[in-house]
Amino acid sequence: MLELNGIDKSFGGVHAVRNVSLTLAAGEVRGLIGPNGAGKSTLVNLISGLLVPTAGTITLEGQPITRQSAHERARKGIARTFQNLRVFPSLSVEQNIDVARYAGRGAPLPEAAIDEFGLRRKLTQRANALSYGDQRRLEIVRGLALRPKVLMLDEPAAGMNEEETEALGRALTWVQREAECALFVIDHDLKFIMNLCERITVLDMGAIIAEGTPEEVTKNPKVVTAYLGEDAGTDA
Amino acid sequence: MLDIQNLCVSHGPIEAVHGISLQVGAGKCVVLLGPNGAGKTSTISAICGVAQASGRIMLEGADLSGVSVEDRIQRGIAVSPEGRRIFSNLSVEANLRLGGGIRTDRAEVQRDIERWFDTFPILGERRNQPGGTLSGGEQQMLAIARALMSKPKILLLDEPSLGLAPRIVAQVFELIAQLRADGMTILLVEQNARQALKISDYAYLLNNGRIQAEGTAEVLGGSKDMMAKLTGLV
Amino acid sequence: MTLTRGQKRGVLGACMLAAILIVIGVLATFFASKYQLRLIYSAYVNLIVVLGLQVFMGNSRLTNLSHSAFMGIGAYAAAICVTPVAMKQISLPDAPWGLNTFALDPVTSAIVALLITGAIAFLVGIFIVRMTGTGATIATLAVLVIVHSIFLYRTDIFKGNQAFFGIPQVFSLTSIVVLAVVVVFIVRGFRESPWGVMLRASADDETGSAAMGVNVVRLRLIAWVLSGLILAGAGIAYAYFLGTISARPFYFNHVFLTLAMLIFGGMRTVTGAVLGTFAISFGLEVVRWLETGPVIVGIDFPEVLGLSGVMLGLVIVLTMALRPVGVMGDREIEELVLRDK
Amino acid sequence: QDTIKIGLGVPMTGDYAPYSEWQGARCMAEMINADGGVDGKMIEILVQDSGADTQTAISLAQKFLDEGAVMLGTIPFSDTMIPVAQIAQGYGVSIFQPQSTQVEMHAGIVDNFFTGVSPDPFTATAAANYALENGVKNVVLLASDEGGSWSAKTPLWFGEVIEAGGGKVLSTLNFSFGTSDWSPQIAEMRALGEEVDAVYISSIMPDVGVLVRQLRSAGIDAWVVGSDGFDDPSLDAIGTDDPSILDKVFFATLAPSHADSAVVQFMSDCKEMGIDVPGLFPATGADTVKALAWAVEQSGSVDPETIAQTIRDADSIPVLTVDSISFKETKTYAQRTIPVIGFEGGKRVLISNEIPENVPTDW
Amino acid sequence: MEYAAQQIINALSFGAEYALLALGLAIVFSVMGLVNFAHGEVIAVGGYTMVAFAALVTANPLIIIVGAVGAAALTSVALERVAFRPVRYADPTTGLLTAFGVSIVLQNLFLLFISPRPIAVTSLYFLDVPVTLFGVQISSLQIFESITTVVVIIGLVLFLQRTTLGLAMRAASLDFEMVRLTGIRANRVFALAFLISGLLAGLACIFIMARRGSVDPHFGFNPVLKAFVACVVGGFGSLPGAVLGGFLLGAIEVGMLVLLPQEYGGLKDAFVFGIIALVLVWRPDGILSPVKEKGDKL
Ligand SMILES: Nc1ncnc2c1ncn2[C@@H]1O[C@H](COP(=O)(O)OP(=O)(O)OP(=O)(O)O)[C@@H](O)[C@H]1O
Ligand SMILES: Nc1ncnc2c1ncn2[C@@H]1O[C@H](COP(=O)(O)OP(=O)(O)OP(=O)(O)O)[C@@H](O)[C@H]1O
Ligand SMILES: [Mg+2]
Ligand SMILES: [Mg+2]
Repeated sequence: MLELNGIDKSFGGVHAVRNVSLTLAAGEVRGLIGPNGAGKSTLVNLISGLLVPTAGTITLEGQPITRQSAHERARKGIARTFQNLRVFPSLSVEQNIDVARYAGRGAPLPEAAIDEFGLRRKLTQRANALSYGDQRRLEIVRGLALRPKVLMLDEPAAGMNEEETEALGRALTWVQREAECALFVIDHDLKFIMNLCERITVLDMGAIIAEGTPEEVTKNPKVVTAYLGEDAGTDA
Repeated sequence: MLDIQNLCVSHGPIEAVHGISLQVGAGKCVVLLGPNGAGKTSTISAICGVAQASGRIMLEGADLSGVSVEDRIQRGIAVSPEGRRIFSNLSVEANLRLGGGIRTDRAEVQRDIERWFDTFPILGERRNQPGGTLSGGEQQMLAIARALMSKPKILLLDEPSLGLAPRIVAQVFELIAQLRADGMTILLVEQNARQALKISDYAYLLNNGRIQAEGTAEVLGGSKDMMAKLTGLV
Repeated sequence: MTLTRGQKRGVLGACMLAAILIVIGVLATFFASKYQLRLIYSAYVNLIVVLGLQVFMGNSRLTNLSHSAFMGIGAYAAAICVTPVAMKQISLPDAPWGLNTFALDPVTSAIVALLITGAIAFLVGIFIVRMTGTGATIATLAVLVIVHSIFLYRTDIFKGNQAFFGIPQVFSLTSIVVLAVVVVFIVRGFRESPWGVMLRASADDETGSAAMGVNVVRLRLIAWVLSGLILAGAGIAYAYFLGTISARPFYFNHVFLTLAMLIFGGMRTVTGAVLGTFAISFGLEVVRWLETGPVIVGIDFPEVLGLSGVMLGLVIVLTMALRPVGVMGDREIEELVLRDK
Repeated sequence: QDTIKIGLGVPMTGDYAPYSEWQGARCMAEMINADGGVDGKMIEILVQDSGADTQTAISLAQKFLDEGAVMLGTIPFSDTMIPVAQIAQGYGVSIFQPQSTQVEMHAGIVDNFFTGVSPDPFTATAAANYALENGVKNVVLLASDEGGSWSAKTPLWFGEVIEAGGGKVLSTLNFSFGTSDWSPQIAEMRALGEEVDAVYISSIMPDVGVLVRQLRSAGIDAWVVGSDGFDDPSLDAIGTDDPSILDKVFFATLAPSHADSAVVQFMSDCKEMGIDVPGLFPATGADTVKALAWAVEQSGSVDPETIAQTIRDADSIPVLTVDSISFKETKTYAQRTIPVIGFEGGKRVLISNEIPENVPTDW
Repeated sequence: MEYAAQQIINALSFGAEYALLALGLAIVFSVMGLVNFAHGEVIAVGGYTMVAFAALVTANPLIIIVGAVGAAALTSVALERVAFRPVRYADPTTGLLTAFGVSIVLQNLFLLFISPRPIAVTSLYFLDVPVTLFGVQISSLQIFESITTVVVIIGLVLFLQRTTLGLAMRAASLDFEMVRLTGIRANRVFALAFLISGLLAGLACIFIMARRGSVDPHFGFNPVLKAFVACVVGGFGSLPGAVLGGFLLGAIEVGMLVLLPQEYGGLKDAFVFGIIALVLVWRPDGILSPVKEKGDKL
């Protein structure tokens, strides 16, 4: 459904993404891992249109979207959350969600998701009064209000403890089942990623170094040296 | 070294921490654990003097109440704050220089900067890039290094492993262990309870702004019950 | 179509503000002296200006310094259309394009003026809305200076710093109150409309909103043109009441005065705009009276003429220092009355 | 009615504060009142600050009318004076503006209006006549749209009279108010390739002072000729070190304000009474009061229409700034002598003072 | 030829003055994101100090100059303390409006307590004498001003790049509290920025007074407007940007005066601002700040 073909991105001297090709099937849950600075967030920026690739093409359901602006892509069904939180602080939680509804295809309020992510009681609160975790959850619900075909999550579990991470994992599984959209998840919490994702892509120095099921990937020696470290797995 | 008695911290009308007491002995590494919103960051902010607080905070026997933020830093506190707070318009190198801004030994500062570039090579590669364009993890490394540039007596780390790849997480914990071995006093806030307990001497468990449990890392880490509480897997 | 919670509240809030505006108007009609009536009229004109300013500034949070220019464009356009031919032959003998050979009725003139101002706002807006921060501020400043220069330069059309006179005085306090009420509904309606909500989101976080599908540039342009139209309305109301205009009232002094009104009340809300306008209009009047050294409860105040300028500046400084979001902050009038459950 | 009220809703703050007539009016009123008033009636000056804002000025006018003012002053710009006059008309009251030289108020839009001075074409002509007498042939005009016809048209009228007298306008250059560096314009003048005999500008201090100095620095020894904008004490100051810098400067203005003029005498009298009247423009307010007092005395009436009619019909009305003025032939502006002021050894001297005959008529 | 050289020199000298003014704005902006519209009134304070010194104390121009620069610097620091400290953390719009307010207050105080009319000071005329350089006539003031601007910009750039305090100044604009958390005394950082800005205002005041020879309440408005435009065109917050913007503005102004046909002369300002607007359309953040790709980064 979403296809990346030979995507390249450099910022001045920094070659952040190198020749990445990747296909995401409808409804798939894909993990993206890799060392810090590997280019994961950059890749998400490129897909969501916040950055324009130096080379390569991106297609959504066969249509090229490489040259489209971020808001056009969002309307076509590409939603995302941010590594550094970006809720709209002066709007209420409900209005935060409304923004995506209005801008997208006028979808109704995603009532079920609001309940699933525990935001029902906070709808009238201003977004900047929410705790960090709730802001993260709001970003996800907001993304869902776009009725996306693919939802990209940039480190959704960062700063959450194990219990919260598990709850998040359950909620995301629910999303995948109910919302019928593909998920593209970045995180450094391997346990979380492994439980959630069917397939995992590993990025290092901007290039894909491995792709496969969680088991395949964790056994890949390249991944071990670049990402996990020699004594990996003991904690995860 | 650091002795906190009956500390309350508020954000405007909301009180986040309700009278906690904790001690960090010289050369010790103490970890502060707890779920989101427990009041860990608020405690760190109060120690630095950037949050509205009551109660007593003593550093090396001297009361810090009424002491300005800058003076607290001059007295040997350094912090790697939540959210990293990199100076996004300054280069990586300038961020480090500013971290050592209160030092007067300029040549030594430059040498320390190079030392950090050896420890985190990716930072060295990005040394002239604006801090704001670094990836999340790179910024985290920079924040830790920047805090250490001032050669503090006591280091406050607020979730240093946040957003780091497992390999770097391991490296950061090694670094903390190394610092402790070199005699630095450390107050660590972590979500990654297991690893944090491994390198700490003592731990406090914070919840809803109150201390729920405390003890040596061995005791706390060893107890199955406690572990469950810590990681929230009850 | 069902209204969201915010929109229902918006209707309520707009009704409350409208009621206040009408009550002030009615009270004025019965109790105010002629002199006070004039002051109140000019407060209502400024109110429409401030509301026009709020539509753009409050929702997009870009500082606009060109609003008085658009007010001027509306005023001149209407004036040129509506002034009787005989009068124009005296005042604009050299007008090009046969501008002094026709006259329209006031309503048609107003519509023409709105169309012209809207078109100009649209053309200028295409450039402005792509900028951010201080760049946008300077660009609006440039618009102000350019429009003013043209007013001054084309004396054959605008009479420059001389008076453009002979405009039929067809407006009364009633007309301006009605206009202000309509504008309040438009402005509050915009704020709570999908466009308004999305625009406010983009002001909070441009990148974030773009990733949520918000076309920031288009929304800003809509708000900008709407703002231009409202400002033109204010200009028309100004011209139709005074009968004489010139380039002078549409320049820096007026820009700063109305800006002060908006920020004092709080630019993020419509209530703030209304409150700010009336508070500053009324406050300056009080100061002007105190300047003359009146006797209040037996105390003879000294005469200190010329204080109002200082006071205006102080109000701005103090508002910014004590409450940078203005008196109302993010709260609309109905939120003062209703409580969240 | 026991007092005669004059309402002055005038700019005490803002851009036009320097021109405001209220201090002079107030001082003159006190002088008259100290002498027992007019037919036993006191003159009361109602003053309030209009800033530079037209709407405020209009509502102040309304207020003063309701309080029974028989004469009004307001912001000296036609965009304010016209609506104020229109309102005042309903009360039979007239505006008396003691210093506004712009021409458009005399086009017949309103007739309950007096200005105590002659319009700009008169000052331009008086200056041009003196220039011609001194053999000026080639002139450069500096014009700006910013000050209305005063700064835009006055130079052209000057040029018209010069050309009628056999001279030539070499060039018309533009300027903005607030110019503190005239180098570009001066470079233009030098590039003309012809000797410039005089430069005419209708602008304000300190801009014109800078112009004089920079012209001299650049070695251009032309006459610098101007209008009432030159009439500020800070012009004299540029000759502090070297008075000769002012030798070839002269201007036509509202009224003589050299050392032993009536205006200067008046200012020092006021100072003794504890009222500060800082310059010619503020002093002109005395004319309003004197003209009004005279009309009340003549007609024995305080009815505003009678007062206006008396002023309009008089052959000669005594005022402060000149011996007398008359509106009989001119209706809305005063027929009066136009002083031309020059400098000798850095001191102001009155070099001519007559009513010019050859004034252009295209206004 | 000589005419062209003359006008080019004029453009450069206009530019040098605008650059000097713009630097005073840029230094404060780069520290606290504040567009200090009251900079003009700081310059005016310098001017009035000259008046007071010349009238009451001495005719010695050196003392008058030192007095004026000192007064401007003090005023600037005092304004930071009284008016701008409360809006330190605020967004640029809040700061801009505060500065407008301060500027209105000061102008009206001058008007009320000093005089609405210009007051002359001629003590500095001696700085402004004609000089002929390679057959082109210029004013000594133009030379002094250009040299001052060059020295100032080099000094400032070195200061901001090389010293810790300079780094802290740049960092403070984004995260003031974090600067404090590095132990650097933030109040000092701000006071220093305003002090430098005040000194620059004082220097600008000397040149303006040497040329104009008088001061009035609205003295500062034009210069600060020009400085503001120059800063934005060059790239706000960037010192080299301020200088470049100043020179560009000078060139545009002189160019329009010279090139516009006389009958369009009245539209000079319109053209100047029109060009400025076009520059901004091309480079929304100023010439020296090319549009950067930020992605999701801050
Ligand atoms: N706007 C930018 N300008 C310059 N360099 C950038 C920019 N954005 C990212 N980079 C660089 O590109 C590299 C990839 O950054 P990216 O944010 O994609 O990393 P990441 O894989 O998300 O890392 P992390 O896990 O630490 O968040 C980094 O080294 C970063 O410094
Ligand atoms: N600036 C603020 N304004 C209002 N409330 C705040 C603010 N900062 C924190 N709080 C509240 O104070 C409480 C404690 O917050 P704190 O940030 O100290 O928690 P924490 O333990 O660091 O959590 P986390 O693991 O999410 O970082 C929370 O309920 C939070 O909502
Ligand atoms: Mg990332
Ligand atoms: Mg925290």
